[in-house]
Amino acid sequence: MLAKIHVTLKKGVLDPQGKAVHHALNDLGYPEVEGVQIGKYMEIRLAGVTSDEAEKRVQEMCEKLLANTVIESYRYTLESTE
Amino acid sequence: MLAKIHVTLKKGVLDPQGKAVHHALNDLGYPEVEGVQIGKYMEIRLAGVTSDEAEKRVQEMCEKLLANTVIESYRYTLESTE
Amino acid sequence: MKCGVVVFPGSNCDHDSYHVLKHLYGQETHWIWHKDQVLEPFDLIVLPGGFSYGDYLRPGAIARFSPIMKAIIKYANAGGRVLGICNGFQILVESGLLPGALRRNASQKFICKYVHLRVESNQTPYTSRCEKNAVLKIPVAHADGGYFVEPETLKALEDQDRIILRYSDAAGRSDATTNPNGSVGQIAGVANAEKNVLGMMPHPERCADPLWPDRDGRYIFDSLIHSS
Amino acid sequence: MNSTPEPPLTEALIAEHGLTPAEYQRIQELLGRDPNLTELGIFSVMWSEHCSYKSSRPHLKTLPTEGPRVIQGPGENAGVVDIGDGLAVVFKIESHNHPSFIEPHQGAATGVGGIMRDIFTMGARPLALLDSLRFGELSEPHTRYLFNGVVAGISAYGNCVGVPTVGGDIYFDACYSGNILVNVFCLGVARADKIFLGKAGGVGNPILYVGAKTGRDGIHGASMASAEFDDATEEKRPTVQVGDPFTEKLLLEACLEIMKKDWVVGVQDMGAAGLTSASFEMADRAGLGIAIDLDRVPLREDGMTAYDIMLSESQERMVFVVEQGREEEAMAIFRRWDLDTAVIGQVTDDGFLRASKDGRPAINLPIAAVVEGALKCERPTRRPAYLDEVQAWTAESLAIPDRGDAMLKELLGSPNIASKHSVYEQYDHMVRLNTLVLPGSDATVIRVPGTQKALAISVDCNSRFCYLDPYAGAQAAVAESCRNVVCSGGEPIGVTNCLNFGNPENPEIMWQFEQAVRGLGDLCQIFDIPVVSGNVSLYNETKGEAIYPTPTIAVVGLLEDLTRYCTQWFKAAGHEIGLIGATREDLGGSEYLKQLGEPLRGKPPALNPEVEKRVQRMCLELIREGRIESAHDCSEGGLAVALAESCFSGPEVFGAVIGLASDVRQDALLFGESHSRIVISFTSGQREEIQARAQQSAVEFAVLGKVGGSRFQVAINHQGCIDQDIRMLADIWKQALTRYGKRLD
Ligand SMILES: Nc1ncnc2c1ncn2[C@@H]1O[C@H](COP(=O)(O)OP(=O)(O)O)[C@@H](O)[C@H]1O
Ligand SMILES: [Mg+2]
Repeated sequence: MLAKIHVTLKKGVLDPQGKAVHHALNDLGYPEVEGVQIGKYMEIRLAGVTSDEAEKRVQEMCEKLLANTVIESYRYTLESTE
Repeated sequence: MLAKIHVTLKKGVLDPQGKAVHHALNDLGYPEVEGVQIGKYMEIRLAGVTSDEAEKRVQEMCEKLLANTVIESYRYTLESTE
Repeated sequence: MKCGVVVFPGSNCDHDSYHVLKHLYGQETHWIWHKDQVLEPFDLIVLPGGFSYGDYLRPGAIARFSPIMKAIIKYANAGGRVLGICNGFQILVESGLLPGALRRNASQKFICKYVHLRVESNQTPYTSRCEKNAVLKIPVAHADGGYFVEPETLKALEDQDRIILRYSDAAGRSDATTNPNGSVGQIAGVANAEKNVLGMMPHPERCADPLWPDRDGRYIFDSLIHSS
Repeated sequence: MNSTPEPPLTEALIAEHGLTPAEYQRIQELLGRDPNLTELGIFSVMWSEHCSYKSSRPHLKTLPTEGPRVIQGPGENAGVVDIGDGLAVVFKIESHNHPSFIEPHQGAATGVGGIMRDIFTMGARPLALLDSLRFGELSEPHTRYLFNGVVAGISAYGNCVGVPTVGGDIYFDACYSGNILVNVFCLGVARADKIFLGKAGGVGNPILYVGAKTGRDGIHGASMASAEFDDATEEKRPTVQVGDPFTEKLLLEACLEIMKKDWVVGVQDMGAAGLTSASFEMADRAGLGIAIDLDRVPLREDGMTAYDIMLSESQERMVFVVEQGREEEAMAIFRRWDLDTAVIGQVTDDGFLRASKDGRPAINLPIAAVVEGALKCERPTRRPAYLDEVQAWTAESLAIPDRGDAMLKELLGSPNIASKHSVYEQYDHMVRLNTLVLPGSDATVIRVPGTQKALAISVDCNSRFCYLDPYAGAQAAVAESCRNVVCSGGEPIGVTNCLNFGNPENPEIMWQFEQAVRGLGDLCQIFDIPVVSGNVSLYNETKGEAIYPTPTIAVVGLLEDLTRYCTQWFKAAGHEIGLIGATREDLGGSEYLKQLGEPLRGKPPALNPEVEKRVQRMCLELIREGRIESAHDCSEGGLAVALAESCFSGPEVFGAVIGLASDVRQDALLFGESHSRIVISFTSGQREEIQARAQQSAVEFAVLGKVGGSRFQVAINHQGCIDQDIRMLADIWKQALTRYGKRLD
């Protein structure tokens, strides 16, 4: 099983990194860039769990460790790797 | 137009952060986790460019700035935001 | 020697390099503002440590596109001396003046402490005053100091005597246990093929003041000044 | 843009703003009308404990704040003390406790950012940061999460701005498990005649905004910091502010650049309660008014209301007042540093804060009424019931162990005593080339750039002592902090403090507070050191469980000659070891009792201020005359731990052979925490002179033994009681905290 997880900043939370990259792109000659948001992307390989279990446990991992839910939100998808 | 960009480590490049998260998850009671890879996820809003142009320019941004192609690879998709 | 210290937004060891060159070594030293486009002639340009552009995205990634960098790359390619310390090293690899990449420390943490370095080559203007295999005690202070290169490139670096400094212990032994950050081959400093560009993670400018108990950083600056 | 109609000011809404019915009535009286929602929000933050100091102010007034060196005492962004050569040091300590509990990384990071702005708003370049941290026991996983997060946050922010974090202290105790403490100290140096104040002077002068854009961060952060935690804390989470140290660095450089001009009239950072407190305080200090056009404030998000803009706690923002006609010049400097900037208003003469939004009036408040109108609160005090019982305990009931080896190892491996290198190595403590003595000695020593002077700085507070006797505990904190500074060669010249306590509405907590402030004030008076700045953090309490009273003290000391500093570690085999000061039977509140699993009780060690003064004076003179090689004060873990630390905390490890002669019970002699004691080492040639000095100073002094060998050996009255391999002891001490850290990785 492969979990693909996106962790992004919640709306309204300052994204200094996105801001810096936005400016850099504008300066580099990409005036069309109007906004940049930077988050994390994780792939987690899981073995020996059913997809229902995986569903529940990946959500738990996100809550507990992978996302800082005070300022970040997350979403994920599960894929079979058979 | 919205570009969704994934930047991940190339195969064969060690991912200490992924390894650290992998261990942490195992310790937290998730023995089913067999591997973790951590990358970046970026969303870039573009205005006033056609999708063909965007295609070309986003690729350029990735090559130049967003990914360090010595160690990272990237992929992206473009979505219309109308 | 006419020296220039580049100030990027977020540079914070710029003053330290400036102080050492100008006040401790009495060299003519100038600030170079990152937004400048033309470069006067210099004998040495220092890309200082710090967090240019907050180290956002990747350390050095944005600074590498500062207006002044075009001129510096040209200057380096024409044989001009460029010393990149810490963040400066990161900028050098991002700009392609040096091979490889600097990655997050294996510990995932920032690390600030004195380490030992073994001088692998003294055939550079930066280490000419060191014995080969001499051990220097110089501090590191970085979160992203894990040097990475592909095995083929590593081989080429070794063959061309371009690995200048390796992390070691006080006796000069260098192995995984003396590696503070996960660098391949414990590499702490590398040079370009012509040896006019050096990138190093440790901070020689932090231990060059005679007032300090440790002053091995002087070997680097002494070398530079005597080979100019 | 059409503004949404305001909700009616119901009782519930007023209560949600932390205002009592009496306070609301007071507002109505002061205004002669009902406030609108934005105005209510303004009163709410300005009258919160955090901004108004309503519980603490009457007590703080008793502190000694004056002295020949004092340029600026409490009341401004930070205190200012003259150090000669036309220079002054600017310093303050501040808490960021509640935000750090909710989000440790960002909470601690923005704490660092805030205190640095307090220093550079006064025109000083920040030279050093110190952090004083308190957590629950490391055996709790959540504590390890908070600990790692806080340290990472401080590291991320301070390192990026390029201000070295050179010291601090850390304790772990169950009393902090629901209320961690993150107190950050910052010190800067400025020209004594170029100190900037937070004053909006000169009617008609423009008000400039500079820094990051305003977002909806931390709205109501200041009132959150003044409310006890409860189960609803979770819901308060979105108020967390995120810091951007990169912008702070730009702001720092831009501010110092513009402050070289002679047309800057006043400057204030937007800290807690953001634009609200900045504008009210600046106008109040000048006795003038301010008019603001909120439509000009650079915003990060769409649809922000006057309420949002006034109460936002977005970080890395400042307000400048400059002379009329200089606004373009000022903004050009800010833009060169890529900062957002705008003229958002001007100074007026009517004593009102008026602001408009979308072209319509949004705020119209008399400044003095808001700043000084809060109901005085004379909180009742009552001596806590627990005191008699805990103080009645004596060590008589305690069995004395045969030997000290096992306990020494336990103490060296206890997180409160173990080496903190795994923490301070995450901080850049060397950047800018001023750190003469790196963290790891009693106090850090910082060179004053461009001079032959240096500063020694230490933060301290043993809150176990404060729980047992807040008066004595606060005195002990000042004495220990001064002692650390003295052991490093510094002469104390100023104090700042951060008073962390529980809920002041509880008379027993208020009693602790009052006692601690008295203790602090009395000792500073006797020592003749002014308190020049400080901060109060109340409501450190969860579900009725308050932290131990924790009056954290930071002392700044001056070294006229920077080469005359001293470190705590032994320098060479063969040097003699001595102890200045007397050891008594002081086991109450000790780390030793904690290791034995005893509850916290007993009387804390008694402090005799006159003896303490003589001990410190003697030590300082010996250092200045270059007569001693090392000096280390005895604190947690007592004499045995101090001796062991002197053996192995430096670059080299030495053994020692020690012989004690005393009739104090063995465990108290080894591990008791009597004050006013300093372990020194010296060459044999100095012995007689040191003995003579002790006699002249009326201070006890004993030669204890010699540095050397590979073992740590202690005999009491010729009876061996500790004999261990010194490298093994060093290892325990060096690895203990790292091991805990790893458990989370
Ligand atoms: N939170 C911290 N941050 C940085 N340095 C710290 C911290 N805690 C302790 N240190 C450093 O570790 C050393 C020992 O600290 P501590 O045990 O508190 O000393 P003392 O008991 O003499 O006050 C000091 O140099 C101190 O500055
Ligand atoms: Mg001490």
